[in-house]
Amino acid sequence: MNGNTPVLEIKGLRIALPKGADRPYALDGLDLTVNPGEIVCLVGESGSGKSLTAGAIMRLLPEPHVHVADGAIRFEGEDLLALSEARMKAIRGDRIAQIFQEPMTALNPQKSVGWQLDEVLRLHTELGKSDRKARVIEMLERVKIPDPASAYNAYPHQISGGQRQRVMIAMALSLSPRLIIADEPTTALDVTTQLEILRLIRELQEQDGAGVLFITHDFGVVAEIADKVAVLCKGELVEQGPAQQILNRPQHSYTQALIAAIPALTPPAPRDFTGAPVVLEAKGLVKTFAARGGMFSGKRKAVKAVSDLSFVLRRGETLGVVGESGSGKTTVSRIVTRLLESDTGSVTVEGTDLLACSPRELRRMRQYIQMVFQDPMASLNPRKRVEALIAQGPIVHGVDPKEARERARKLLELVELSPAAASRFPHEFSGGQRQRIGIARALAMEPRVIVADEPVSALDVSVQAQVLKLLGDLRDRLDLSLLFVTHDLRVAAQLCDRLIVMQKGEIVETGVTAEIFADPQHPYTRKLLDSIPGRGWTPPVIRPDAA
Amino acid sequence: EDAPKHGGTAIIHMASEQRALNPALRASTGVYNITGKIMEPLIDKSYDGYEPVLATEWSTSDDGKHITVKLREGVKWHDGEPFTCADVSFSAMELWKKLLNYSSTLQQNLDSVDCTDDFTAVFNYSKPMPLSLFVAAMPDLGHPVAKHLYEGTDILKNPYNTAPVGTGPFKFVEYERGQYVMAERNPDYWRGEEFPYLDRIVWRFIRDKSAAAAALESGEVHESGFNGVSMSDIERLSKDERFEVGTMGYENNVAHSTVEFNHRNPIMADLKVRQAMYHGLDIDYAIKTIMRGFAKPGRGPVPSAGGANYTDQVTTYDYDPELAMKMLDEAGYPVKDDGFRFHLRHRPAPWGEYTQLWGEYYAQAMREIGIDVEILTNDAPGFLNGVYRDYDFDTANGWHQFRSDPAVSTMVWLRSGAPAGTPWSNQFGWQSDEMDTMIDEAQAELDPEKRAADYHAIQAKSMDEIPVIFAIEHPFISVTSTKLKNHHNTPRWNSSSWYDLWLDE
Amino acid sequence: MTLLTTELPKPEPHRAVLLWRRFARNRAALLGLVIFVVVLIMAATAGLIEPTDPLRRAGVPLTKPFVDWATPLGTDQLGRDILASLFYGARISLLVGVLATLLSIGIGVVIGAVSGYFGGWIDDVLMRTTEAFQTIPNFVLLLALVAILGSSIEYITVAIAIVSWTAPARMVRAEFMSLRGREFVDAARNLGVSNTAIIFREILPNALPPIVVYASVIMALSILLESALAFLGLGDPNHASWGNMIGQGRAVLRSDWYCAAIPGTAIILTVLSFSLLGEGLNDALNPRQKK
Amino acid sequence: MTLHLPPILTYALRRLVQAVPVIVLIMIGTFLLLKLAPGDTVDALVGDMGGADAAYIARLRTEYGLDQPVWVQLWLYMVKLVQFDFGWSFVYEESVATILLERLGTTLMLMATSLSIAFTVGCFLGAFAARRAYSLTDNVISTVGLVFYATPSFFLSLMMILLFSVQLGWLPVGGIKTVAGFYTGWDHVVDVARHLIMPTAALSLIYLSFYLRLMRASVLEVADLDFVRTARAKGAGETRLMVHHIMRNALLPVITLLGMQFSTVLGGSVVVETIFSLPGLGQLAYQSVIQRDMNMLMGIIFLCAIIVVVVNFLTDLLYARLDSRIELA
Ligand SMILES: Nc1ncnc2c1ncn2[C@@H]1O[C@H](COP(=O)(O)OP(=O)(O)OP(=O)(O)O)[C@@H](O)[C@H]1O
Ligand SMILES: Nc1ncnc2c1ncn2[C@@H]1O[C@H](COP(=O)(O)OP(=O)(O)OP(=O)(O)O)[C@@H](O)[C@H]1O
Ligand SMILES: [Mg+2]
Ligand SMILES: [Mg+2]
Repeated sequence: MNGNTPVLEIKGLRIALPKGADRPYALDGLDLTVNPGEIVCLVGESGSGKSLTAGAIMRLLPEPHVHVADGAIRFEGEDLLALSEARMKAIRGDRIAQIFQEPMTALNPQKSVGWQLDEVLRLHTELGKSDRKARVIEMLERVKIPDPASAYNAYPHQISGGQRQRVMIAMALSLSPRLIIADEPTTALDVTTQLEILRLIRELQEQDGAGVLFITHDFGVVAEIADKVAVLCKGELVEQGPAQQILNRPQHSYTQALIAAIPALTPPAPRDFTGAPVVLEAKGLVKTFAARGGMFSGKRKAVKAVSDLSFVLRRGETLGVVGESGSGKTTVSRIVTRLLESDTGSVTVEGTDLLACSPRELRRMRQYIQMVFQDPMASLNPRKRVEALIAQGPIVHGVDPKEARERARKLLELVELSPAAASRFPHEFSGGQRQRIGIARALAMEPRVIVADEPVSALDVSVQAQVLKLLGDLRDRLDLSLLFVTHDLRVAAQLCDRLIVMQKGEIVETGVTAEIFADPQHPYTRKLLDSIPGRGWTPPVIRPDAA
Repeated sequence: EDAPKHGGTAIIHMASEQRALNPALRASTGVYNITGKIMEPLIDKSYDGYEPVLATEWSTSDDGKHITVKLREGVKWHDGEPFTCADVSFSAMELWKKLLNYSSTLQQNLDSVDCTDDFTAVFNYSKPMPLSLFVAAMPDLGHPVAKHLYEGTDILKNPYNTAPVGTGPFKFVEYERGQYVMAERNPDYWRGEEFPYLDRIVWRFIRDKSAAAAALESGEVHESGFNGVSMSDIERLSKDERFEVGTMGYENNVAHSTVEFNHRNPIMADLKVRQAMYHGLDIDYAIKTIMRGFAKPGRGPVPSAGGANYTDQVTTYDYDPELAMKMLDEAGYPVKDDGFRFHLRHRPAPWGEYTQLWGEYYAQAMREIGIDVEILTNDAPGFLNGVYRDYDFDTANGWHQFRSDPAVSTMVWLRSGAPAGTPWSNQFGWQSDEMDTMIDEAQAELDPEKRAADYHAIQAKSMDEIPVIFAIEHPFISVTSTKLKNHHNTPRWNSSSWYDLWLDE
Repeated sequence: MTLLTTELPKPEPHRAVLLWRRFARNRAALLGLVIFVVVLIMAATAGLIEPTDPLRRAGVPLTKPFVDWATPLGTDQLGRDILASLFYGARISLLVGVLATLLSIGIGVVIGAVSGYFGGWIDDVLMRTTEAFQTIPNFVLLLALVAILGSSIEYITVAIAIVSWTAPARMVRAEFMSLRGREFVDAARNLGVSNTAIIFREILPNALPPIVVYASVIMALSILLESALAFLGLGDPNHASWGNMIGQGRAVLRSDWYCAAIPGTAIILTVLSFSLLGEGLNDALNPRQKK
Repeated sequence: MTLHLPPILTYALRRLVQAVPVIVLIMIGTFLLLKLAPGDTVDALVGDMGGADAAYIARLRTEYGLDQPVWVQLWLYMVKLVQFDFGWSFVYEESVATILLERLGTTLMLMATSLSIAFTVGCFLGAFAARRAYSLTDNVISTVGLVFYATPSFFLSLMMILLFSVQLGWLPVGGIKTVAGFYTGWDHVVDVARHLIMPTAALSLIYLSFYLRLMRASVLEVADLDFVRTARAKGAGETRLMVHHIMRNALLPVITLLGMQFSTVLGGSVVVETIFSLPGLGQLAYQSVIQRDMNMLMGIIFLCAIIVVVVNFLTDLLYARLDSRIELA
């Protein structure tokens, strides 16, 4: 193979969207080159056209609604757009392979891991059955799956998320493709797993010398893995260049703004709350879920989601709860707001034990402790207008409906939304705007405590930054206390005064954020901190006038 | 006509399934239709009069309290045991008197049956029993069972009730419930080697009338009796030369289509209203459309097939809606603001297509003369309860079969005193001591001529006072494949033994 | 270019407009709508252009269609005008369909909602009851109910509702089980909204689309059930219903086929229209199956 | 104490225990329901016979125990039922169990064949239509399916009889076998099959569209899932996608409904059995209702409940076989 021909060369690619879409072209004039042995990161916010680019290369766009309108895609010099479908089928999976974002859904739940890996070989090679099996096992070994022989027979649901993503990678790499397209392959994974997977991709790619088109929205990941970066904004390529250059000296204002929005890993200066009154005190919370067994087994293995958890939250303070997926963070937040009944323990707010309240008392108490949810779309009733959503709480608590609606409009202003938003439905907003509606709804109750469960994890970085800033501002202005649940340590670092680090339902470490970041005590905390993608890279401070 | 051929299987359509196959336990045409070929009565009816079957002679004592019946000798049950007087005596006392519907009333005064010898039975009554009534009842209510199979058993649960053993020309073979009953030739039949002609008879249960018509047309069944297919198909098939369609053979099974009044309702108790309603019914139209012409207007409780007991010298009510409305006005029921004189709740009997149509026609006709009729549809138990037990109706319609003698059939419509819940009885709240006396006298009258005169009087009175409207009398209709020969040659042919039926195939 | 997206995206067209667009994409559904509208018009105009009483004798019995212009579609066995019956029948069929559907959906929604929302023993009890109802063959249960209540059109409607509520109940329960875990429900609970309000104001409106689609199924089934009852002679003869017309027309099927065929076609078309409408609604209300 | 049964047995046991209250509920409900209806079996019998006198009627009622209070009747019935005694049918003059056994075969045969045909053909056509979603083919398939669904079953059955029996003379009008045909062995099988063709076809055609629509929707949904995209990216062709990836996943929700359908089809077969004179449970149930044949109806409902439990259990097993996410261990 000629080392000089790029594996992938995209020229003036333009992808048309159906009529009535928000813009005529999902992608407008993309130029991109991926050379052998090179990892090119395609970065951009949600909806910028990253996935469609991948689809266009694989020729798997949902045609005819979305189709390539113009441009050329050359794979090792061959024009992919001109190939017959049969030819294309032969190339897919063999010479171009793709890794998808969601390892849970990207594998067929009804077929064993081995079968699905085997399928690639069956489709593209003439190998016999036993040869194929040997190859599959070998691949599973390469992606470092423990006990490949038993993984061969396992079904996707029987292995962990990280392992599933390894299987996807094994599948993509089993025929040593020249081009690997990875569409957000680590977004759905825990930080610790993410790092392992990123390393694995890098390692395998170096061995085979393939070109990688790596799609991500996370500059941390870019810093971790990219050789070259291309930045997309609403379908337009705004900037392209070597990773170091883009990361540290972004030229385009959009890139600059994106990078500026990334939370720095330096926690705020510690504030002192020792004198402040305690607004919420949790004591001895325990929650055990009777996990459902298999259909016929009848076995019920209990999962201890939270065991003996206690903490206090003081007026004006932000307490972060961090930990890996499944460590019990959400469970804590739901117990504290009594959306979930805890097994034992107490949560004292305003001198009353929330967990011991009668349903009637509880409804009264709810005004003191409010929540902001993770998914801004899912947490807003799609059938209700914004005004009604915000005014609902106060109305339930006896405020005159007219007045409540009046107040709702004021709150919209407070969260920086135009009052025109009041009469719209949630789906008519962008993600960040929806989350602000969610915040307004919580604020409408004039609570003492706001519990926020991953309030920004579903948002783009730039939007994330705005929402975090808004939350911080409101906290300070209204003297609120915040219980802030997140898996993202960058986010935690930006907002939290103190942290609780959770692992498997238990607190492994707690303390002032800055101290934990500077000197983590528990090995688990250390591992978490080490796994933050791009931790070695400090986003450059971009002067405001550059924007 | 050709000489009869031996052999072949006749397949007969049955529209409903009676399940019990013992005519000594259940008096019903559905039962006779099958078991008539397997079990025989003492006496049957032919177009020439009463015909000896298992009985050869009958006579009565002067006081009418002892009836002597000579039995046929040399008759064998299908299991080979001889038929004797013991069987008759046992059947009469244990089944006919105790267990057989209708017969229990008839035989309520039967004290004992003595066997003077193996082939002479003497029926002893405590009150006079007219011989003509006894004889007229025998074809339907005079089937003996084999004593040796029933004695000492729980008669109602005896397995032979659904696997009958008789003396008839055909022996029971099998009963596939919901499908068919099969019987085969009895080689030892008492009428001699010659009979019967057929090898086999199969009764097929086909509930759906359209499917039954289709089965006739496709040659899957040979005969459908008792209006087993819809009137329109009957009319259609009557023009098809593969079939013979007619009312022959049902002279003993004539039915009346009735309109019944609940006399507890003061409006219905008003004779003038009833007369007006009679005038409002276009009987000829109904005969033409609903019955397709296979019927006659009714003339009271005895149908024209009732022989000497019948008369047409009675009051009749012509179709005259103007007159009807005038009479209703006079009776004090003028048309009110809602456009009606009064409202009636009507229960049509769920006995199939034509009682339903009748009900609807009745409602339609009443509306023409300003009476609003709401039809309440129910299934059979619901209907019987609503009419005969709860009296929850204003009018009803249905039909009632005439069983060769008025005393054992239609008189119950006029005689008062039946306990609540007795279907097909005078449960309409109409009570006339005079009528009761007339009925009782007619029943006990031993002289046939006087008896006939009594019934003529009853008929006339019922047409004057109209306790119920015997609107139409209609025999049943059969559709028969022309391949069947010697069919419908007795007045109760479907219930008879068919020993002379043959198949030309 | 600013990253601060405070300005609102341009408002979307009204929901109804969107629904209509999605609905209209399905040509079969449009056909369904057209038939449905025709039936509606027939039901609405019954009695206007036709004689007032469809049960009245209007002409010579069994007049064939297109022979006598007083009775354009002919007459049945009792001389009743088939066209008039057809129009009135549309009214009865729709009435039975709509009322039975509303009733059964009503029962189904309450039971399914309570069961799905509360779960636990309430769910157990209600679901066992639902299963019990489902285990009895629905048509047999219908017959038993009609045997008890009698065959008046009101009771038939109620009986049809009683045998039809289980499927919507299960569906509503499934919807509620998935919706009750959604964050907006937590949000409402967190605001102190009462259970009743959560069930009926928060969750139910979101669970409605599949219910609406299913309503078309029940509607279709109701009409078929009514006609099957009439076939067995258990219809209400006080009203001209299509079922009754077929039930009686069947007796003259071989000689005067139009008596059954005309109402039969009406039933087929109407039921078809409901089903097609349902498909269209499904496409419109369930944007996941887009295109 | 813990019992160590094979998991499938434990599961079966658990299902059985769950089914008991449902069945008890059904039995009591049915009993009381039928008691609410006007008239009893004696009325029905007398109606069938064409009348009887008062003494006869009263004697029958005593004989059948119908003169006792409802609760006593119910109690006596339940006591017998616990001993698996279904009682005596006064209408059929036969023990209920005997009659049920006679009818069960026909019904199971009819249901099993119609449901399997409706299921397989429906699923196949549904998948086929989904692959061409919104095309003319799809519209035609779906609409034709719906037309059959929209046709009242009696209408469809009668039309079939007219066409195939009367006009063409190809198939027998009704019944389960040629009476007095005395076929044995293979001929008997052929004969029965010929009799079942039309009723089976009628039932299948009606229920076909149900599966067709479900499968179509299910395939459309599955075809949108990520793993199908993965398979495409592997280079799998459309046929392979359909056979190996979409079908099995799309079948799952359809299968769950299979168990549920049984009692619906049994209800639907009332009419079809009546028209084709098939001695099945559907017709028997209808007759039992209008005859107020309490013991018989209770027996049928009990049997039906058992069948539904068993069928549901089997579909669960099938589901578990097909869905690898459900573990038998
Ligand atoms: N099948 C489709 N039909 C219509 N529009 C589509 C379709 N797929 C994508 N789009 C539109 O095309 C644009 C780009 O989509 P794409 O999926 O490429 O975004 P992305 O950059 O991958 O975003 P994300 O980070 O959220 O995955 C979006 O505006 C999207 O709404
Ligand atoms: N309703 C439930 N039933 C059974 N187990 C549950 C339930 N909810 C949570 N769990 C289990 O409890 C544990 C903690 O879950 P939790 O949702 O609190 O984790 P988390 O830290 O919020 O994770 P993530 O970052 O993925 O949101 C997990 O093992 C989870 O599987
Ligand atoms: Mg994407
Ligand atoms: Mg969580």
